[in-house]
Amino acid sequence: VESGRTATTAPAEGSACPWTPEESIDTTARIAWQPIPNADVVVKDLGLLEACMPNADISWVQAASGGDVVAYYGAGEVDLGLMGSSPATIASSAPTNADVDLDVVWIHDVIGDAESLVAKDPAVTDLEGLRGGTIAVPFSSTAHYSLLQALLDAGLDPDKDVKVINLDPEKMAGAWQGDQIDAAWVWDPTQSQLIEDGGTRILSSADTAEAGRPTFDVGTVDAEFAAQNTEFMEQWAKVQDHAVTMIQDDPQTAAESVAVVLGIDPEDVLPQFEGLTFLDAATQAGPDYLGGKLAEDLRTTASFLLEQGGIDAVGTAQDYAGHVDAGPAASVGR
Amino acid sequence: MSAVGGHDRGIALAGVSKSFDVGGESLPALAPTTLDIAPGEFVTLAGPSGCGKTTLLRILAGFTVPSEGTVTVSGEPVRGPGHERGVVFQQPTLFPWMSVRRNVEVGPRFQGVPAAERRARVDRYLDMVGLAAFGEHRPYELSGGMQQRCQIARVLAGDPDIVLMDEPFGALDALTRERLQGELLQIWRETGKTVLFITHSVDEAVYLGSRVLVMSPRPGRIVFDAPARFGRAGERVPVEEIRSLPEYADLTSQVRRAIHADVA
Amino acid sequence: MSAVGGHDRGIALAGVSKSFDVGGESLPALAPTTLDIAPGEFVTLAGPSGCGKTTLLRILAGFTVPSEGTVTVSGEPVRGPGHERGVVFQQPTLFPWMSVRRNVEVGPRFQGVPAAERRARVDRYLDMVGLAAFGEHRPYELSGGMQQRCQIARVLAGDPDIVLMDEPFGALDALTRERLQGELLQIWRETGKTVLFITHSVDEAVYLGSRVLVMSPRPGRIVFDAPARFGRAGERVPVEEIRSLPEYADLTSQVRRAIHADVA
Amino acid sequence: MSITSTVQRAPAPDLTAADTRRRAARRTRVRRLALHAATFALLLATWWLVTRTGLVRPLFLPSPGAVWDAFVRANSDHPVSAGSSRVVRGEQNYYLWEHLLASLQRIAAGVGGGIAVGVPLGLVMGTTFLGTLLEPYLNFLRSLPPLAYIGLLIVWFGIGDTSKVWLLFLAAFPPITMATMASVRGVREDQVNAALSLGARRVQTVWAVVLPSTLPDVLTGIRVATGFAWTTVVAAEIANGIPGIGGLAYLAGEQLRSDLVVACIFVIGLAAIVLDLGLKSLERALVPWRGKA
Amino acid sequence: MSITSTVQRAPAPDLTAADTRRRAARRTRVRRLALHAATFALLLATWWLVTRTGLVRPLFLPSPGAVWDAFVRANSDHPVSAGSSRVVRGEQNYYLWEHLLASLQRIAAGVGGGIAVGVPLGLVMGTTFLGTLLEPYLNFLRSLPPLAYIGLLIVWFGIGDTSKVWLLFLAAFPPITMATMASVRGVREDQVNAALSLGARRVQTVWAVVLPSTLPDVLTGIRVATGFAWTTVVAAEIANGIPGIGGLAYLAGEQLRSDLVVACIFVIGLAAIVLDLGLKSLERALVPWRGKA
Ligand SMILES: Nc1ncnc2c1ncn2[C@@H]1O[C@H](COP(=O)(O)OP(=O)(O)OP(=O)(O)O)[C@@H](O)[C@H]1O
Ligand SMILES: Nc1ncnc2c1ncn2[C@@H]1O[C@H](COP(=O)(O)OP(=O)(O)OP(=O)(O)O)[C@@H](O)[C@H]1O
Ligand SMILES: [Mg+2]
Ligand SMILES: [Mg+2]
Repeated sequence: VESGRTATTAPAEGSACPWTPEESIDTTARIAWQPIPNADVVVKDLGLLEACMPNADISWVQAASGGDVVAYYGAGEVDLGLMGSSPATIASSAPTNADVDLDVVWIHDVIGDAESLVAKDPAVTDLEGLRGGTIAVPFSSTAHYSLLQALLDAGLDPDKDVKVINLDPEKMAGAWQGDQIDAAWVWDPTQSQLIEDGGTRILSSADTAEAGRPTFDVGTVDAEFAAQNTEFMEQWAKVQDHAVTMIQDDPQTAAESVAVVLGIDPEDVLPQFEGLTFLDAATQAGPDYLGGKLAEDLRTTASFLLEQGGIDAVGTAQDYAGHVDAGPAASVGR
Repeated sequence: MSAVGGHDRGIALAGVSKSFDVGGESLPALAPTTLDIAPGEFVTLAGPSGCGKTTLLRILAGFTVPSEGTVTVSGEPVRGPGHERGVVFQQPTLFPWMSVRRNVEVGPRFQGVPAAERRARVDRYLDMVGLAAFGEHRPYELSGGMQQRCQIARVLAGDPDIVLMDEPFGALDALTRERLQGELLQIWRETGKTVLFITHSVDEAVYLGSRVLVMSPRPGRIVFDAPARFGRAGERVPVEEIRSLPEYADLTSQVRRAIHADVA
Repeated sequence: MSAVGGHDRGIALAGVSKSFDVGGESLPALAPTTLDIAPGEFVTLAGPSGCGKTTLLRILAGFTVPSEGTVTVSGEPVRGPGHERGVVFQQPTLFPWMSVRRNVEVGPRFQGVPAAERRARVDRYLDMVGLAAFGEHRPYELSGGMQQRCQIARVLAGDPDIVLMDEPFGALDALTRERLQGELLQIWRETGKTVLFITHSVDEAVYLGSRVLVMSPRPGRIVFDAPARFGRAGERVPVEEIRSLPEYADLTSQVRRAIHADVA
Repeated sequence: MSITSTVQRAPAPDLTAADTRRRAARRTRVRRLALHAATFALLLATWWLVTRTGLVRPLFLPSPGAVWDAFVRANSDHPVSAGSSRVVRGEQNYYLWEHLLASLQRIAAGVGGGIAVGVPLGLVMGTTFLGTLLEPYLNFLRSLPPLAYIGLLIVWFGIGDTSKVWLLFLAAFPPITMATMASVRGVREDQVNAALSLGARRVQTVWAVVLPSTLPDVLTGIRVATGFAWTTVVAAEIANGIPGIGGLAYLAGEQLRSDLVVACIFVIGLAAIVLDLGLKSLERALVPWRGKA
Repeated sequence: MSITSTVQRAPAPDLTAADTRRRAARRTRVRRLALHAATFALLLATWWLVTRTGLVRPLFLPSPGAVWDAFVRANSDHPVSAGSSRVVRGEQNYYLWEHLLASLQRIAAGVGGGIAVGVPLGLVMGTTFLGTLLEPYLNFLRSLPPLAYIGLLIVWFGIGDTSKVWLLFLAAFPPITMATMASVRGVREDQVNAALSLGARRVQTVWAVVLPSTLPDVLTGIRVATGFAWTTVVAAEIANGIPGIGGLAYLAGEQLRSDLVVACIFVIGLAAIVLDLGLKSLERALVPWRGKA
């Protein structure tokens, strides 16, 4: 059995390029993707990149975490990739920035209610109520970052006042049922599962974002690749933008694509869209995101990660600005 | 169970035969054999190499199931090995993970003999086979003949009613052999054990046996079956005198002729 | 290499001794022994069980390194086993993963003998030991005596210059034994191989050997060393006649006395 | 060796004429099959009952029916959801059997390499001084968690099949080497001596004596290694492992689709059973002397 | 058995008086140590060179110096980052050796359970009809990826040590069972026959014959199983695995801290080597007859 089969049995609606395909681009691009319900998997499912750049050689590499994607970059195995803002920060800071040179060129989504803190005891309504309890979270994820931020903001010491343990989402339901954990900061489908099992959402990444600690899923590209393939990057951003618009305008169809890739029911995808904020290219390119503030957010994240032992030093503001490139997003409107 | 003749206390083979499957073919090793051995008999068995002697012995021991026929010991059908039938294997089968002493002790231990008696028995039989100084050796540190002697001690220490011996003295020098022949005869005379003794030495067969059997070449049949009385007499009469008896020479040449008969 | 006497073509043991380590103690098995065997000699070796015969043979074979002394064969020091020294083990060491035929064929195969000759040799020796019908059997499907015969065929098929045999006929009936004795003598006479032959049968030692050795009990020393000529004469004179020669009886009783000497 | 059958085993082949024997053999086979079927049915019933009575939630142990549905779905073209016009092939664009086949190919390559390297290496290590020298490194290697070094493999061999096969190879070859090495130490010295006396060169004794007499243990080592390769297949296929039954199981687990996870587990387990049966019958055919000499 | 030493091995113990022998033994030991040291130094130098010349990026293979620093750091109280006033203990609030100890305890419990269950089960399966009946299920079990069933273990046994020990147990017991079962088939029938003729009951033959003669293979099985347990320790400790060297390695990997990952790998590997040396010397002491009979 050969790998990399992309053609689906029945071509989905909308899998044709919405504009005149760019035949001149013959880039070879290897794209790392993760099973997250956003426009990236819609692009992958509909084969839009392939359709819009028929002469480009595009392959999709599935990764299990943002850390994996960084490692793939380091190994020279991928050119573009999706990762959370935490791995993106690590990749932009010492010592990892010596091994990889990435630019953040896209914000696939701003994490809102998609990642949230679900408490088991209905009486618990805020973090204070979890004092002395056990909170599960997948370490080194955006959720981990959000949880620790929220704890600090609430004046709780993550090492003393609560017990924060590392647990993969798919193991949380079991620990939950066995009363082993009091709360979990997690994404879907586990989040919905826990809420269905009687949990209550007491905080979400939307709240931490409001408190100035936003988390994202970002699109990254190898800096050298981006420099050499500007046309490809522009086309890529255009396609991403198209998919974002599709989620906003025709969520039903987009959900079907996501469902196909994730192997779940389209009905379950729609609520997951709700928890994420999707930004069109123009918004992304603006000063609130790629155009300015994102670099600051990365730096904020970095100072936090320094305390957690993920990085060696926090770079200067320019360092992080140098790892953000609004160019492709800005080009979409033109 | 009711006594059918005297058979119910001895060994009875009825129409016992054995064929082996080799590469799909069935090769007869033992022709249908009927044989009764009364309790207390010392049966010696001779015959050409490969004629089925060991096969017969293994059937009695319960190691091999006959292709046909039934075997009973003391009226009970033989279903497998049992402690009332001790076996001296043709090729020494000692346990390399035990010392010589422990090897000899293993039978009494299985049977739950108290420690003191166990020790006494082991000492006695180790001494008898001349291995008293080798108790702490491992079997693979013994010479071939010593391994054979150790095996004999092991079986005798287990005190079985029936002793099945497959060329037990084959690897021994004449002197050791004669001494052990004497010891074995004395044990037999004192305890009344039933013995089946396979040997290639016609002289040994005639000298030891109270009954001498000869088997034909493969598939083995019993072609000669005669009583003898030299072993029992040996208690009072010196060995040399027995060997010079005319009956002795007579039986010896009869046995020799029986062995050679089918070959020639 | 220059000839030092005749030794450089035969076997020479100089001050060879062997002690085994058992439980930290060093037990002597072979006392310092000096022995020269000329090419073409048929040396028979007898001695009480456990006296060190096998140890001596294994040293010659290169399986065991002597504790002291040197062993040379054809002037070369012995450093390990070699195809010029074939060994018939005391306990049959056949390869269970090969058929009997393949077992016999394995020596010529190792030595790169062409297929046709290999086949001829195998047929000849299987026939000689009476196993022609058992070529497709596995070794564990043979009786004890048959395994021993297979081993003899295997060694002879390898055509070694020196044949080291450890009680090769021990598990054979008298008739088979006599036949194989004759065959072995004939091969020896025809090829002039050097033979070392361990046996517990004084008669066999005297009948076969061109030189008869006797060892003392452990630690073994050679206590008797005499020439004999009955094996060579056997070519023309019938066996019965040889056995009735007065010299034969004389040597036999000398050997017997030598074996018994240290014991009594 | 079987204690209870030391004696009972014999009659079947020897007792009577060929056809009686064959009939008896068929009878045992039928009886054994029946026993297997009964055990299996019992387990299935227990499973069904446990899920039916709600003792374990479907999230953790889905019902047999649900697993069967997932299995069928994964092997067919089906609409992405009831009523949807979008038809997809199996799961992740491959049928389940294609996922299985992809993993089987990797396992075959990994275990094959493990045999090709492990057996000679075990022989060399068991017979020469290289054993003492290399053994610590072998032990080091065989204790390393695949999750810890898969990154390095990806650097060296890319994220394609090569790095996965390497991972499976690194899982498979140490047990084979170990088994061979340990077994070489159990080869009877006199059998090697016999071969040498018959004119074998050292290398020939390996072919003629060491290999055949270590064969049973080596085969057991290969069976253990194959099992081990199966357990590693998910770890190997976490990263970019589609098609691949392990990769599929991982993705399904991430989405809490326990019915599909259990279906994958079953397929993995059944494939492993079949593979192992094959290896076992190979062993029986190749090593008839086991327990006899 | 060692081909080259069939003959050469003997002289050391037999050649001369006790002290010459002892001196010779010491000489071989010294020479062997030197060889080991040389090999190790060579590997270290290669590693250093490879990282120094930038052949492999530090992300995947950090330099020996960096690894040593991470090791020291993980074993001491140190500020959370250069210049910070916040001092933390080791990594994740435990020293590295505490992580190791925690994992060792779990492995001891898992492998101990594996021996306690695997050996008797292997004996029963090797000697009775239960073998044919249960073997498919054993094969099923031993092919299952831990990642696939750890969720169920958590449901049943929680996220504490119990579920981790169970996982390690499930990794360790199948190879032990397999090795025992395969070895039982190789027990010489006549040795069982001999024991039975001496009055042993079936159970006694197990103690007197089957166990001792399978001992070498069982020990090899235990060694293989311990190696498996080590490779599984990361998978076992992914969920709530602190303290635990596998859990630490996983977290460090997620944070892309390859120096700490490699330090953990080294500690795991060294611990495994030491453990295996112990098991091997146990084997040598318990099975002196290997290769002789
Ligand atoms: N396991 C077996 N499989 C096949 N054939 C066998 C088996 N055991 C014995 N035989 C055959 O049965 C015949 C008789 O063998 P048995 O061992 O009884 O002979 P024996 O009289 O004891 O000979 P020996 O004096 O040489 O020991 C032989 O031809 C042998 O080949
Ligand atoms: N591997 C060994 N370890 C310790 N002692 C041994 C070893 N091999 C032989 N011996 C001892 O050496 C002595 C001589 O043994 P050897 O096998 O040479 O005797 P043998 O003359 O061949 O006897 P037999 O006629 O019984 O075969 C014996 O006492 C034996 O216990
Ligand atoms: Mg026999
Ligand atoms: Mg001997």
